[in-house]
Amino acid sequence: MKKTIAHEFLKGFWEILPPFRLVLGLCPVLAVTTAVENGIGMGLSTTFVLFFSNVIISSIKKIIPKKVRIASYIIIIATFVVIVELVMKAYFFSISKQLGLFINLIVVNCIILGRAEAFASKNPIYLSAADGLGIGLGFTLSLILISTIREILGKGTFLGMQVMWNSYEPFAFMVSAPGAFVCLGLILALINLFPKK
Amino acid sequence: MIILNSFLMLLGLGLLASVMLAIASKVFYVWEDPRIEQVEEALLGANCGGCGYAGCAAAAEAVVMSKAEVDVCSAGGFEIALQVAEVMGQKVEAKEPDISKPGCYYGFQDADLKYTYDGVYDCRAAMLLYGGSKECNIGCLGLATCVQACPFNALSMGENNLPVVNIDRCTGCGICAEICPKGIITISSATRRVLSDNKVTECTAPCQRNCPAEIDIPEYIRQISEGNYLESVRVIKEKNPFPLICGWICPAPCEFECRRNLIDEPVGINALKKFVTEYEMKTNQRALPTYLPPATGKKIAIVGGGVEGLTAAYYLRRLGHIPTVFEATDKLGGILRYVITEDRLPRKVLDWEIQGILETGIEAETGKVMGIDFSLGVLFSEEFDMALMTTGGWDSRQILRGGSKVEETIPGTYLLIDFLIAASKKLKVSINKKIVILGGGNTSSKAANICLQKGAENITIVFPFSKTEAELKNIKLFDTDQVRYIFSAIPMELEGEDGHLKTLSLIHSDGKSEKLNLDNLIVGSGRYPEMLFEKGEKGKWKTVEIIKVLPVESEIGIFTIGEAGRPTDLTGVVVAVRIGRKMARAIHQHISGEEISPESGVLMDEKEVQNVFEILNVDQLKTPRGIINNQVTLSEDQAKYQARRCLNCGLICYKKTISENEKSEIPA
Amino acid sequence: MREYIRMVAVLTAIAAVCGLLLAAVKKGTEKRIEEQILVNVQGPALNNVLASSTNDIIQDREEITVDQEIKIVFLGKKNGQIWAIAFEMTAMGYKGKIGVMVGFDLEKDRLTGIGILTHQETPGLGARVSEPIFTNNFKDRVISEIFKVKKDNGTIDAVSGATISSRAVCSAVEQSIVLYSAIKDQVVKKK
Amino acid sequence: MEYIILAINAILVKNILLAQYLGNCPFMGVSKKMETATGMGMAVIFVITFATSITWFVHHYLLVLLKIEYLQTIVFILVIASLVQLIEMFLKKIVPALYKALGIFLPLITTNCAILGVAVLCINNEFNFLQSLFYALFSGVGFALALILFAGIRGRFEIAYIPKVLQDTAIALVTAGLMALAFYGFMGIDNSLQALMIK
Repeated sequence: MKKTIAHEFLKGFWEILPPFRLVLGLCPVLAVTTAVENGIGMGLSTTFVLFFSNVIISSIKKIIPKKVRIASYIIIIATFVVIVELVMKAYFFSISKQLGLFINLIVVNCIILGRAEAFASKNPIYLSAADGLGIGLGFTLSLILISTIREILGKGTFLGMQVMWNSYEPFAFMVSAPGAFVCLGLILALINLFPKK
Repeated sequence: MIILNSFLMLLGLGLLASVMLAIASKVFYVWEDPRIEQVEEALLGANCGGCGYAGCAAAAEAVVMSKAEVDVCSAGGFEIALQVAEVMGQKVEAKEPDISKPGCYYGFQDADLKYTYDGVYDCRAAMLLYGGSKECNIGCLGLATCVQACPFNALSMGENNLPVVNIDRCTGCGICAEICPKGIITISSATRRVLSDNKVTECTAPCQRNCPAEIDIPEYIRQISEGNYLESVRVIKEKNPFPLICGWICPAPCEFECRRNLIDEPVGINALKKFVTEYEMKTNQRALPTYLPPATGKKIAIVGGGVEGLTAAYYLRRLGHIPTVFEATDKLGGILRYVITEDRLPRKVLDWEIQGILETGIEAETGKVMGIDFSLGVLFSEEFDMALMTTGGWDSRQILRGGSKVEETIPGTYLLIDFLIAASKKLKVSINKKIVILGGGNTSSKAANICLQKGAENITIVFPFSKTEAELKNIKLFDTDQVRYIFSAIPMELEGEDGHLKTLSLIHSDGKSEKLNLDNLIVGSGRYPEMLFEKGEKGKWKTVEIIKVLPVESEIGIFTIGEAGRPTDLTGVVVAVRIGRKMARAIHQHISGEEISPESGVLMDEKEVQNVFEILNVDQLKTPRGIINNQVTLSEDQAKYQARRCLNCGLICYKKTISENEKSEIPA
Repeated sequence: MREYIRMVAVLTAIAAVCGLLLAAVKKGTEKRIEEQILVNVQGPALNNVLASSTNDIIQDREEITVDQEIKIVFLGKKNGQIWAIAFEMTAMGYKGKIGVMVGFDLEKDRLTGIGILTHQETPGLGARVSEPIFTNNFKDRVISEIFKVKKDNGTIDAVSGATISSRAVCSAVEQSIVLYSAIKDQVVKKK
Repeated sequence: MEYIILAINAILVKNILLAQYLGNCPFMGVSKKMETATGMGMAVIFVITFATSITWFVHHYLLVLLKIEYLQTIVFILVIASLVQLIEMFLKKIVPALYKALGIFLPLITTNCAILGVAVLCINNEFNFLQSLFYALFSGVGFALALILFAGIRGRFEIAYIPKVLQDTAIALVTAGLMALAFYGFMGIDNSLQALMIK
């Protein structure tokens, strides 16, 4: 099959939509989706790192010796994570505080290293960029989906605004750790109802 | 400042990490055989674990390390083995295919149930509830766990709620056998069946349980009813190479236990065997095994050309070894030839059967008496790897060729009875200095006396019982320095060199062992048990202990008669067949470097027939059995009628409905 | 050997380039991050304790050296006149440091109030020291009072079930009163 | 006493898998079989303790002194990655038996966020060296405990009837949720221990 930019970009939205199709990068999905705002922040940060690390790795893939491949990828990814961390702190302080540790942990999000190893190290720059962007945005969408459900049910709000009726008793389970697992599991089941293609 | 620090920090760290890794990859370098990766690529990659290794990578490593054969991947079969062999630069020969064989014949619609199961649809779950819904504790639960587990889609559920194997797809990987909570799926091939005994997890019919040779009786009857006569003979020959002879003279203990006894009269099981093997003889087409394994190149001498020796030779050949039979008389056949009369067993039947056995590739040397014409030392110098003695004893020798000579079948060893008779007849018996007498009660004292007179200096008498027991038995004990007694000890091993006996190892009841040097051994029994010798270095040889199926105290040691809890007495040819096959297995195990041991879960007591005391829903036939005796051969119609009468029993289940056309009258 | 040198060289080069890049980004965002922290962490508490000020409290901060340590002091102004100051003081709570912002009225020598900045106390127990019901204890108190919980013969109502956390806050306040006395003159001079 | 509370906290109350959302990829990935779960659990205990003690020193004696704490993430992950690779090579050469048992899990551990997470948490919580060491150890134990328990539960899926859409990861996540709920109960221990300390 011929690889096209459109295909590489779009596959991240359904075919291998993380974290549902690719069961990777679960930690941030579970941890930060208590509010939509955090979900968007996390998703876009990950997209940023994924995009740039894919581009850089794809462009220098030829000069990296095989043995220090993973170490090099990690340094490159970590660099972009630190940049995100600094920029978040400077311009989106409250979100950065909410996400806390999980900004640092983008560096060990298996999706990013996985794409670097599985895709960027083998494909030309333009495809890697499309792949990174597609998967990153797919990830962001998933995060928004989960966080919307969790925020509305768990807090009765959406992006901080009250959306449920006033007497709605927030279903606090949804914003707790067990709720995160159950919610993700049920959404996954829902997505499984529809075949991949 | 901060720029410099950051720069230096990461520079330093990058440098440190890479230098460290570079050094470490040098220091901790482990050479890996590149073939491991290649072999792994050749393997299926299903990581099924059917080979017994933890996944394909481990199996590949084992192959490269020469710990496993190139055909390690049972699931991949011959083609994968070829690819692996190519990587390893080895040749591979075709292997007999293993096929999964579910061991239950009655689905739950036909079986007696304890309760109706309506839980989780998985055998393993059903198993948790009182071992499943069937009365029969080894019945298939029919919930298709094996079907789901099969990685090759070779299993499906049949109409009668039993798994059905697609033979073309089955690779014999053994996953179904492992996952079945009842453990009733076996991996089966003709060779495996030759080597196996009836097991507690097998659905065995009462007749099969009572057959000393453990023939799969329901299967051969089924083949007859379908008209596959040669296939039927093949089934029988997996356990008995003398089916026609048995058809003539077997006492047929199977028929005593036939469940038809509870309705009318037993099925003519033996008559059917006679019919089908006579068909083989009349049409002169041998039912040869469908597969012969590659030759192992191991030569085995079998001393004694009777039923037992010939049976052992047949199965050794069947397992790929090279047996040679030595017979003292001019013709093979032993008791069958010299004791049983022509009208009970026509000689042409005997010759036909023996001929068939020899045709599989067995050499026979007749007219050679062990201990006179040749000895163990000679055999082992002629590059035999092992020797099996199936000579019987004094009685058979008396019958076959008179007792005018004293034979040292084993160098320096006499049977007590031979020794005493020889002494009374003043025949020549040579005795050296150091003598050991095994058992024999008061007659051993007699023998010791004779030895002393003949100039023996040092006599040891070994009894398996204690001194108090000896006193209770009124055994008169010597009181001289020349005679020493050892009580409560059992002989475990004989060693010799060339034509001489050297040592006898004993085991005491407290578990300690002792080695006696000796020149002569006098055995206090009338017959030799089956004994197995193997070649050592520089002309040395020793016995190999045969592990008994029932290891009770009195049945360990080398001089214990009977391999499997039944002595090789003269009760029936079928018993000798049984022992012969088991001896072949013991030799095969020993040659393959395995421990000689029975399989686990072997059915111990054949008589313990299932508690089925009445047969329901089966009508009596008007003339059930007809006239059956050893002289009569059934016609084809009569045979099919008899075969139809078989209830196809399992452990508990049996055919409960007989269709109308099966209720026919006995054909003329 | 060449392979190893290449390995080391590439990895080191990548690391060094990344180091430079990060240092540059850090340089560029440093100032803003510092301010963001002040606005977001100290800001709310400051606005509370120096409530009636009219100036930008975070911009009007001074570094004052006491016993060779630099202390950031926030100045509250009314009509251009400094009327109160506030600074952060920490004390060990149950699980970690509790950061307390303490405000002082320069004219009356009274506490204007306190606000809890950072803490890691147990939610529902120790964490309740940051609620107004506890912090209001300190509002408009004369600094010569003894700030101790009632268990220790003081006047402060401890949060029930969180005596350690309450004590920590009290001790932070006591410490800051000492510091206040020491730096008051410096601050007054400066204006 | 302090360490007992730390242990209870790290293993039960704030279990890194079930309450802190760390290390969930291997939690889903290797919990299908008991043996792999045990292997991974042991490997994590080993690496997490080792890595945390090293990163603690790196932080306090390099980053703080050079005032470049902001590089924490990149420095830590580099240290952890090299450490894991070093351990892997070391085991392969020196203790092949251990390598056989744990080796295949080591490459996975680099991207196990529990390792980096705990290393960073120890710095953020301003633990001293001993506290860090024990916290890391207990967190590893908590990880192994949850993973092995979960593998035990997951083993039962094989014979349970699970609707097609829920099969595999979906039901595993829901089950993990129920397990997390059970671990929530330990919150009470923490509170009562705290009350005990105050008295």
